[in-house]
Amino acid sequence: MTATEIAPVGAASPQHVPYRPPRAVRYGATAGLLVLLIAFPLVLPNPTVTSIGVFTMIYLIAAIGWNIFSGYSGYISIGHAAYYGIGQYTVALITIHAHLPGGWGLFGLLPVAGVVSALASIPIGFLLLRVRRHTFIVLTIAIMFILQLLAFNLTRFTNGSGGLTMPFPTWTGNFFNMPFYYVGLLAAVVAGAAAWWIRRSKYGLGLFAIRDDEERARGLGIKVTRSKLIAYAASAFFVGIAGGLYAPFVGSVYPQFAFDPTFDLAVAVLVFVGGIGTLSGPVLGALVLIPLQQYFYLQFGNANLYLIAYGVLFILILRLLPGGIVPGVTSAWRARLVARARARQEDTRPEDTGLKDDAGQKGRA
Amino acid sequence: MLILQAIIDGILIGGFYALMAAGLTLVFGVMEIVNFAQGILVVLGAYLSYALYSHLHIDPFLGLLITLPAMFLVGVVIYWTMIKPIRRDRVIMSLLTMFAVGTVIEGILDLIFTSNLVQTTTSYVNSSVQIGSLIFPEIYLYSFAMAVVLLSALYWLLYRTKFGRNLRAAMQNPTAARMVGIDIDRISAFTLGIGVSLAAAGGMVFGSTNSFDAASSYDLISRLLAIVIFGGFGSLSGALVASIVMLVIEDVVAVVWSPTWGQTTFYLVLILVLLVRPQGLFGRTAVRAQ
Amino acid sequence: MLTIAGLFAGYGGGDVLRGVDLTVAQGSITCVVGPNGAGKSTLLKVISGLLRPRLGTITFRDAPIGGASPRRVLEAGIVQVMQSRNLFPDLTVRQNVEIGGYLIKDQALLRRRLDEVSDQFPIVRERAGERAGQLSGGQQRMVELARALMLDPALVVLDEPSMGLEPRAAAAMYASVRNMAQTGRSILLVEQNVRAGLELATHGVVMETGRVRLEGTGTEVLAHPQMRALYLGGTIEESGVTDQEAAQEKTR
Amino acid sequence: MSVIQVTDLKKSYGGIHALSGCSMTFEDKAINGLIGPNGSGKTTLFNVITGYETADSGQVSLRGQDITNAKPDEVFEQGIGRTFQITRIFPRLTVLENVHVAAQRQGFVAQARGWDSAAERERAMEVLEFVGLARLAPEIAGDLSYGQQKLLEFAFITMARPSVILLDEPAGGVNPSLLRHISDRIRALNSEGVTFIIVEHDMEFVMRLCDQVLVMHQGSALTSGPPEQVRSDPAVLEAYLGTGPKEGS
Repeated sequence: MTATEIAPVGAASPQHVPYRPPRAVRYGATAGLLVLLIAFPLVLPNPTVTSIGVFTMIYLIAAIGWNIFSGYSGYISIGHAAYYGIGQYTVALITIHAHLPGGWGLFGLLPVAGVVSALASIPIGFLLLRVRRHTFIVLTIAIMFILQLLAFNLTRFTNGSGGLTMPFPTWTGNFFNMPFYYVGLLAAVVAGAAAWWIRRSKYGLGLFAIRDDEERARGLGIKVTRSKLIAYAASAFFVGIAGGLYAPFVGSVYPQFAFDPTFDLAVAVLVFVGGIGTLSGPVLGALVLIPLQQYFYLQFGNANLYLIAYGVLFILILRLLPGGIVPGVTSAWRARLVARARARQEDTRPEDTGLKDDAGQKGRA
Repeated sequence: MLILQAIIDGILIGGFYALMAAGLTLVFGVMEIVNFAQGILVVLGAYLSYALYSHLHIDPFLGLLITLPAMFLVGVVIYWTMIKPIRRDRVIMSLLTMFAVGTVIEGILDLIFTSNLVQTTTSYVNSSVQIGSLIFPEIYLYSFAMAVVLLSALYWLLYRTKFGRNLRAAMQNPTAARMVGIDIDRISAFTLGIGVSLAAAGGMVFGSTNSFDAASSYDLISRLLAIVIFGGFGSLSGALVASIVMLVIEDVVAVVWSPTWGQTTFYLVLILVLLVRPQGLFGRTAVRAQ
Repeated sequence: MLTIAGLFAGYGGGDVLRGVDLTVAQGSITCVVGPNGAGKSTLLKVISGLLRPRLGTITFRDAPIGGASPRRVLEAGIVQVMQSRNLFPDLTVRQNVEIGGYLIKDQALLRRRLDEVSDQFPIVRERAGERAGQLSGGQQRMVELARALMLDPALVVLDEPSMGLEPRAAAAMYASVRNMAQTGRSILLVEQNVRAGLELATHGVVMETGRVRLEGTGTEVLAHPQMRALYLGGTIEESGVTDQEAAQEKTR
Repeated sequence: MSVIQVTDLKKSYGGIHALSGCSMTFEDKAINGLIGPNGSGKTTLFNVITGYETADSGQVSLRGQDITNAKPDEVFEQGIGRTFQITRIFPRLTVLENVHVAAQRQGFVAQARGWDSAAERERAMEVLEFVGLARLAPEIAGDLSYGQQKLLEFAFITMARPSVILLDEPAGGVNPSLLRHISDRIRALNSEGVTFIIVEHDMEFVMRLCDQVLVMHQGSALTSGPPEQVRSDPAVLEAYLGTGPKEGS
């Protein structure tokens, strides 16, 4: 008996309906988006608008970075502000202690901010990744608060609650935001490329396997501890860069804004809304929500009004689209295609497809 | 002497922390929910007491007669609207949902009360009793007494009433509890109500002993979580012991070294404990039989 | 009194029960046996309301209870003793038994039931104040049986009551089960210990791969030549089921 | 020739002895059946051999080399693959991705390369073809039926060409035609020299397929031998049927 003869196995499956749009569409959309993002400040040079652009880039980098760990491996961290803060302090401290002038040179510190964050994340990750599920989530935020307290306490080093002041850049006026925006965009592209590469790699596939069933993955030869730690460090690297860009942009570093719990919330919400574990999810989330948040802030002058909006949005997404917008939309789109393929098939072959209709029940926590 | 004073302060303050932590750990024990909103609910309780005192001149302790039932209701409503509909991946989803609920409450409080720091300054907040060279602020004494009363009431409820028996049954073996006809949803809603009420009671004291705003919730929740992890998720006695131990350590380090380091020690102790025992001090590896 | 017809049920993608037909007669001790994976425990889960059936009916004293909540099943008069970890280890023995009467609102009736059950199971009185977790396995099983009787059920469902018990405790447990039946209750039990279960039973049922394959009095079933084949290879009435099987495969 | 040998393995959980001094020898290049009544310790033995649980005492060796309490990833690298009683696949990955997970590579550069190199992809399609799932390669694994998931798990285990495959109830919940298919695949791989150890309750399946049957009872080895011999051994039936109610007291 050969494989093709057995009846129940995939016998009546319809021709495969893809889960994603075709490659040409995806690449075209990516290129188009990139062109839009490059052109944006040139078309709308108003500083109010471009400053929204800079914040969007900062969160975009962070969201992509966060997703590399939490989205890919399934370990939700709500304490990545730890690395946002480390990135800020790295840039600020080096600038101040090395008496660096404000200017383009400071952007050279971005990779340093990333590396320092990644290095710091290794011992922290080693401690955190001993525990799972809720304890893990809880500890991530605890670590973040420890670092915030250290920033307050090590006054000789960080100037405590007095904060640190960055030198002014050499450029001013309407051009002020531009360098930050483009450097941020460049960093976001690098982060996106890294996220794409990891998603494509054998290593990344291992992370997704860990997300689905960690013990099973271990049993197939995946070094789970090492894999998780590397992803954790990689995400810390990019979040550190986001922090390193923020510090010279706003010109000051304070413990409560460097190690900021609302940053944790914002990043998690962005990625959850867009689609956790997907490549486009963090991008969509950041490009939609951050401008909205900044708009709220400018319009109503209340920094925390967006908290309500974020919270409600987060609840709605968790309830209605637990995977986020991207998977939600694509699976709805696919369901239509499948239904159409089935309808076409009905005429020729009335059997079952061999696939379950309700995919949702199968997901293992 | 300074250290003795610090130890006593730590115990007195630990008392009302125990209230808030007990609420957190109880909710976890019954339904495996990490109530991330507990911090902001404490602040909500603090604001309620503050508003009653500053606008209606109701003494905060007396005001508990209003705030506790009100907050109980808040907990019940949160359960039915937010937690009950969650179908899959409950542990993580409920944690994130509570995180989001907390953010909404924070935003609302921030709108109503702005981010100016306030404090419920009753007449006895700044007065104190002196015995020898030891000083006992009156508010600490009253709040410790209240914590003892409320925790005793909680123990009475859990260990001396039928409801408590049913609740503990649901905690120890949810399936068997369903098999004798216990309605787990009702128990859960009730438990969240109690947990939130305890947060409010703690919040009343917190608001009287500290100046606060909505953002204070982050510091609170991370302390409470540290306490609960230290004591072991779901362990009530663990939470009580951990509250006292943590606050005593904090206060002792604060006088020996500096107040800010006292706070940091809080977390460092937690990390040390977790290095040795990832499941916490009193935590069992498996909290409940599957 | 309990009639099950054409029952299909399972978890996730597959069906564990594939058309179970079963009747528990008034006053009988019906014992279900069968190799592992036959679907015995799943059947009990469906009866007690922990798992919803996909197809088929369950009728108890003329009332349909298929898909009812555990609470409604209890109210209908069926109490189940689960396989293991059935007690609340940190509650006292007395509380454990008392909680079996959770649905009884009348306090006087509750006390009366507690007295009756305590008379029947002396351990409930003797160890009333001890934590249930401290009892031995056999003692715990007795407390579980006592708890099951609090509601004065018409049908008691037992899932592998002898599991983990040493022989003496198992014998005492079987004696209690027989005793229950003598006081007019119907019993439905699932047993791993085939011989013990079938010798106890008035009616034996053999399940295999989600269906009932053999029925008869306990001793008849035990002596059936195909029992060996069932446990050590070969399917019962192999030729007889294929058509039915094919039919059921289509209905899915 | 023995491939896996366990010696005096002990494992207990809170007073219950899941393994109470279990010693057995599994034959190389054979289909070994492992049977026994419920709770006799078969799955625990699997878990100890494959590193998912640690033994309290005793030894596990693979071709004379000690692998006692090695980690699951190390055991896999030694060439021992296993399936689980309740199928454990990666439900949110595609069928093809599932298979590629099992083809791990060593080294940083190899890890950083794309997950489906041409050679691996060919091999992956080959193993999917082998179990008849090739056409479902792009589907999400969690959408497959239960039987298909069993086949998928079986397929990805073979991806890394293990020399020993442990199957935990491959026939459970599988319909008859699929069952025949599974036993054909097992025979085909066995003829290529792969050793199988199969825990299964479907006796017909075991007796038809296995070269050697080992019987466990109460955490240790009861007997072993060719299927017919084991089948007619009265002690085996006794173990399955248990003792009567009166014998204990």
